[in-house]
Amino acid sequence: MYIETKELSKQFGGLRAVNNVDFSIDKGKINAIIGPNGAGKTTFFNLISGVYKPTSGQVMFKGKDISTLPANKIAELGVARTFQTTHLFEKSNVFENVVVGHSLRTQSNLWDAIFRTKRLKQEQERSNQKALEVISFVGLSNVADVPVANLSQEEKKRVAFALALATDPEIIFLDEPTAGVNPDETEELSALIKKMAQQGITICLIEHKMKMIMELADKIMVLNYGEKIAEGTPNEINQNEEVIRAYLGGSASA
Amino acid sequence: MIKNNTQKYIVLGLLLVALLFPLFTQNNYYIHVMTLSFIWMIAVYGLNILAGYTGYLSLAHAGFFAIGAYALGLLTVKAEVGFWLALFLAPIITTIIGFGIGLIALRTKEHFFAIYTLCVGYVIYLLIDKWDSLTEGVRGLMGIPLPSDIGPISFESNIAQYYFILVVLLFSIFVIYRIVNSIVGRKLVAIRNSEQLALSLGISTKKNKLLAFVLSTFFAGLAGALYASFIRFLGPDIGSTNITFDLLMYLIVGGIGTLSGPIIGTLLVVWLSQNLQFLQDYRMLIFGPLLALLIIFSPRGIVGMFSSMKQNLQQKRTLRQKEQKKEA
Amino acid sequence: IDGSSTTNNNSTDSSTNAETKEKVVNIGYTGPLSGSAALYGENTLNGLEMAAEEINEEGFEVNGETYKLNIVSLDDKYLPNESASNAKRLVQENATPIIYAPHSGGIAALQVFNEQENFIIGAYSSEPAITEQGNELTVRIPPSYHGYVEPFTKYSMERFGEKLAAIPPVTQYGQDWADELLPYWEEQGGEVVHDSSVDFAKETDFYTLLTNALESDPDVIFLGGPSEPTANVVNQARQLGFEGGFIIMDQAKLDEMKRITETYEVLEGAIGTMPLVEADYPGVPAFVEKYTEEHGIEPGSEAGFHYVSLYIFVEAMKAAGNVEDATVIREHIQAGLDTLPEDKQVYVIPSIDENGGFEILTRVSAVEDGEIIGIPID
Amino acid sequence: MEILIQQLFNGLTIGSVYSLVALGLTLVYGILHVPNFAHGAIYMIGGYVTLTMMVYAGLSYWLAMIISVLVVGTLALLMERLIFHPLRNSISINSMIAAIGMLLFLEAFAQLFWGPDYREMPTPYNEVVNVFGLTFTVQRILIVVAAIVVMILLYVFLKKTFIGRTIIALSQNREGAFLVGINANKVAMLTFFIAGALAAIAASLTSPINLVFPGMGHLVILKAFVIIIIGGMGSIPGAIVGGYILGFSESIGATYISSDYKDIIAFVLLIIILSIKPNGIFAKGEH
Amino acid sequence: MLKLNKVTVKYGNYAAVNNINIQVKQGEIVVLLGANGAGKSTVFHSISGLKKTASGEIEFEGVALKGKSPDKIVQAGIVQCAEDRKLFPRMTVYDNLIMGAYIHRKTKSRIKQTIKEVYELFPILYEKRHDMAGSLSGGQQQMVAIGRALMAKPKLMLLDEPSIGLAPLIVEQMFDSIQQINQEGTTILLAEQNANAALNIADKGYVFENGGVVVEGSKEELLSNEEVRKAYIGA
Ligand SMILES: Nc1ncnc2c1ncn2[C@@H]1O[C@H](COP(=O)(O)OP(=O)(O)OP(=O)(O)O)[C@@H](O)[C@H]1O
Ligand SMILES: Nc1ncnc2c1ncn2[C@@H]1O[C@H](COP(=O)(O)OP(=O)(O)OP(=O)(O)O)[C@@H](O)[C@H]1O
Ligand SMILES: CC(C)C[C@H](N)C(=O)O
Ligand SMILES: [Mg+2]
Ligand SMILES: [Mg+2]
Repeated sequence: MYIETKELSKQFGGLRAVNNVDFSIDKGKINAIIGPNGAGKTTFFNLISGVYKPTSGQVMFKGKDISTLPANKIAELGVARTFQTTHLFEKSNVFENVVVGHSLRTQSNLWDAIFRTKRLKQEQERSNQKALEVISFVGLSNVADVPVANLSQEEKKRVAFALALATDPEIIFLDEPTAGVNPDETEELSALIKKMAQQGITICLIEHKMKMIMELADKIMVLNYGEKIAEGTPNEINQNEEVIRAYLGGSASA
Repeated sequence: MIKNNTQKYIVLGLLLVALLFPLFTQNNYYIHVMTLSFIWMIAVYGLNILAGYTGYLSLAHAGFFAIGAYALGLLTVKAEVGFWLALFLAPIITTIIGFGIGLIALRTKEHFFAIYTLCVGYVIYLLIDKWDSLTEGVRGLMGIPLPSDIGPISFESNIAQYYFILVVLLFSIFVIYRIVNSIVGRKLVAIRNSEQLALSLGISTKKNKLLAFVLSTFFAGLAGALYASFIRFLGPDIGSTNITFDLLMYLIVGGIGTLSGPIIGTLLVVWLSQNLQFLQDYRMLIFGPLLALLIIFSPRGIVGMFSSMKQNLQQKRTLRQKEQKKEA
Repeated sequence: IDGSSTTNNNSTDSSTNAETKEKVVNIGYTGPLSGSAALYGENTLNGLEMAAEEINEEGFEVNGETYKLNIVSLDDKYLPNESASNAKRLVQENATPIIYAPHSGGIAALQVFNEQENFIIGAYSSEPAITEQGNELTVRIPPSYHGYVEPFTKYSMERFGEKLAAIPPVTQYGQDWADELLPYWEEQGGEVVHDSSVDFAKETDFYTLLTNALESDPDVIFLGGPSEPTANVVNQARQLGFEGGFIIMDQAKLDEMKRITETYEVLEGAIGTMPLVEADYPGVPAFVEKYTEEHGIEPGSEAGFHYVSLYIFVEAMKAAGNVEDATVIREHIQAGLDTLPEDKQVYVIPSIDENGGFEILTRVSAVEDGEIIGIPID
Repeated sequence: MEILIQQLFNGLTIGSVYSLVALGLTLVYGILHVPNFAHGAIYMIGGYVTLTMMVYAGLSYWLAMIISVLVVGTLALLMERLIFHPLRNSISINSMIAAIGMLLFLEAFAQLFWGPDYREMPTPYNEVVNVFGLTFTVQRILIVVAAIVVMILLYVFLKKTFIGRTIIALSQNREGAFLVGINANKVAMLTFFIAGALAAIAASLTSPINLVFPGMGHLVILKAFVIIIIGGMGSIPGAIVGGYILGFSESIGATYISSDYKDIIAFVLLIIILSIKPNGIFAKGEH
Repeated sequence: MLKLNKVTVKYGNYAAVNNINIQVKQGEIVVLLGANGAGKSTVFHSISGLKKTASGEIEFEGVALKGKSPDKIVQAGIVQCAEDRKLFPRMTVYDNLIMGAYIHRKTKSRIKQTIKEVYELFPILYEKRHDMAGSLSGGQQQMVAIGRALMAKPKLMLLDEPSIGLAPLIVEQMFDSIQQINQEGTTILLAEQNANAALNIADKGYVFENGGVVVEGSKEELLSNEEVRKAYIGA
């Protein structure tokens, strides 16, 4: 098992936002999580990426319990994520944003900084290379020095991908990566996600765009009121009565 | 990337002027005020690392300044440690105390952090004030020695002190310049921009915030120690919140989070307030509104004013690029 | 750079007043003119300015030349580093041979360089360390408080009893006073039943403090600080039912306190320094009248001391035949004290001690039956 | 026992004043997002205006207080318009520096206009009352009662009226407030007016047992900061509860711990609270 | 009812909206389509007064909106549900909704009725009415934003991508209720990426590109336009 949650739960006051969820993510695949609004999808991501500590249950990564690790340590292990509301360093430009993404793979400390050691220079060079590389990977080379605040929604989504990629992740969690993006560009972003998967990066994403999920996902989990109500291939999910009732409604195939 | 170069030239230009300044004036008073300004600048740079680059506003800065000052004062006066050793130890002592405080203080965020440190600063001030068996309390600590001679170099004269402190300032700016323009500096800025995002990118916000905090206390302590050796008398007031506000004012007026802001802001405000002395009772009546106006009309500080001109240019480029993209 | 040579160079330019061909001696002042100590600062400066005005009516003659005084005052917000900057400026730009500084921090900061730059510090502070440093050019103006402890103790103990509650202000002055008074009180067979302090810069209400102090049922309360809040404490003590006496540290003045308490009845049994207005020094009546006319309020000792000290410095300049060289002026202070006209003696100061402190005859007074009466000192 | 009751009453008196000042501060905090350091100076001006109205215009205590409320409220409102409004889009530390500028200005103004000396404010309620071994003046009862009445009125206003809620809404999202049809600018001015009025009331109530002088604002303002943090920034009940917590802990602390370190209590209390609960005791979750 | 005449809006020097004309008639549903960054939100902001126009006129019911502050525009009957929601995070869901009815604060009974309608549309909001808006999930917050705009009972409602982050089932319901609100007399200007659903309920549409209108026409015209189908409907 690559990433696995065991009876994972999170309580907010009187509300069980995530309730006893067992789920496993397959390496190298595209996994998806769907479910009604407030089902607990984002909370589930937050538990895995270390933003929240579980109330009970565990998160295992490659057989190791990471439930209590802080977010930055989890990122260091190779687990990257994006946020539901696009979250970037608004005042910096694209390059400056992305170059920070690689800093977790650097060792330079204060000493290196003050004395401009060889290590620092090398690492800085490497970070810059990495940044340029992922910027070109997500297709933003031509706006590399534009402040993020001036970008469109879709470009910002791409920056968010680039930021996550710059951390050299093994797995990326994407929270509604195409929300507010038009169909045309949604397809381009889907292609980008596929491209990431082809590079060997495991993907786990939340989306409400069923058409895209059906095309992309190898495996889908459905949450409702914090509980897992279904799990399976797109086809299985598409036909699941409970899922249709709780989530998809009549437009399931749209 | 390009931005830093202009900043660098501003800094270098100003420092050149500072280097030559004594050659053009024999006025002891000018030299004195300039020397004192240099000391404030060092402290302001410390504040800038934390408030400007990391986004945490510490209102205990004068407290750490005072710790550095009293460390030097007490070491030389009461423990009779040699000046240079004391000057070396004072910032280190400040840093150690800063580390301890930072460890707890940094659990809080934003305004909570500001007020938390306000209280810490106040407690430091009260401790200096009340612990008179150690600090001499309100009576003040007298008889702090000048820097002792190094070989043929003596620090008796104003000019010698001026250059001595200028050199320390140069050293501080150099160190800060290097830190800010390195991976470490980038991490700090990332924390300022969004702590949550920084964390999700694997940046240990805890560690880096603490680093920034400790660095800021180091420079506060260093400045404090220099202050002690320059004024050679210490009273508890040096740790009061008013001093923190002064330092903050220098920083904001100059331009927070910029490399040349601390120099420009300090010079401007210090000389402004000196030159308003002739107004006597009306001084603060004028100075207060002037300060407010300065902030209103130049909300990003003097340095910010210049860089917004440049941003206009940048924006034009963005426009061009967008058009190019659409054509492609 | 040699500090004194600069001073001399400049003094020739700035001390000549081109229009009237009169010469001007600048007297420096650095003190708190804004912020929380502004009242104190203004009082001290008022005394100086009044003396200067009077002196300037005629001018004064040194070596056959007539001089006038010009007070150059700068605000230091009570901060030593500002005092130092101000003093540098005063010496540099105004060539002041004397700089007044009314707080120990500022004085200490000036002592770092006053000998080198050759100016006298007109030190208004009761802090003994100021004169113990061996600074040659420091003149301490106010008296030491040693003289009060004995008569205050004797009077209060005899009239009210042996239980003392001490609530001096947290200032150094207050603490020094307490350090002197409390052991003496106990030596005389008294008992200190409560010992704490009050911080006028931070306290919002004194009920809490007084409730605790009165819990131990004292006969006498020792307190002090600026007159008005001190009076407020007295008021509240009476409200809470205290009927004993008060020992009032010399910083507060009974007459000023009466402005707050409205009657002397509330202050019954209070012993303190003789209010300047009530004192029988020869210069007092004229000074009080004139000051009251100008400022609409009776003068306190700060104004009085500054007033008289400026006259003394002028006398010293005359005796020295020099208005520039601080060292020479300092050497002639005793001569100045000796020639000070009687009608200017707002305080009688016979001598200056070897450390540079004025030696003053202290006067004590108490409130009895709603009136101020002088208490003789043995 | 008796002393405990007396001290509780003393704590209640001080706590009432703290709460009133902290309330104004916490309201304005919502708009500036930094503590308004000029609030202490506004409080001080409140004291002076009441005093001037009584002593020079010969008005009665209550009439003087009403005028003070209007004058100081307007002063605060003007400050919003002229200083803080132009700064609403820049970083919040700027407002803090501007506030410090205003503080310097107002103190210098008071010193120049009214002189640096301590003034006494007469009160018609000076009788001393003794009940159940408790001693106080009528003025002190007045402080407590008036403070509580004002606080209840304010609470009802903020929570139960639309205008009141707009103040809260504005503090959380200025553009959002515009989008539901609130004139954010007017509400900001109103908020400053109320804050100024509260400060004027607090100053007018306490001055008779204290004194009026240019630095009087310092006494309460730092503690008011502590209170709004303890009570949760921008929280109305928090400011009230915090004010009383501090009032009581000071009077009780002075009695049973040490009166010399009484001023430190507030600060140490806060340091302890924040060390344990970094977001204040009244912190609420949100993302 | 609403007329935009040669409107240009700039961020600094960059014209995000350039010289556009739009007309919305009483009772219509009008859709704005366009790629990301085409300028739709900018148009909304300029109508609701949050962003000043650089040139051109905006007219509502024959009155020019120029220089009016956003609150005046709301009082005139235009309410915007913004893309980034602009909720009051530390107020409860209930209070957020109530604030939406700020301009009707004098008629308490009507407010009660409207809030009931909102709860019917989004039952989850009723469950969450005592929770802080900031603690809700992304989709739930979107519901509060729509609900808050509904509370104002506007003459003209500006909906900026209301379906963002909503589950498919809810999206369906939401479009139904937009239609229903429209039938009750509210004119609607809607920006959507979900072009198919949006056009289905619309009378008319405008397609934006690079800050300008490139295609405009009735629902039928747009649905049959090859380019539009390809780019926005993805069929
Ligand atoms: N910090 C919090 N405090 C209290 N309740 C919370 C908090 N975070 C989330 N919740 C609640 O937990 C539930 C799950 O929220 P979550 O954000 O995980 O939903 P989601 O599945 O991502 O929904 P959406 O599709 O709308 O984004 C919601 O009912 C929400 O109100
Ligand atoms: N605050 C801003 N400062 C500078 N440029 C901005 C700002 N807001 C938007 N822009 C730019 O203006 C253009 C139009 O943006 P707008 O948000 O109106 O587009 P949109 O059509 O609503 O896109 P989306 O579908 O992504 O919401 C974009 O290029 C964007 O980058
Ligand atoms: C009473 C005064 C002589 C004391 C003076 N305030 C000082 O600073 O010491
Ligand atoms: Mg979510
Ligand atoms: Mg948009």
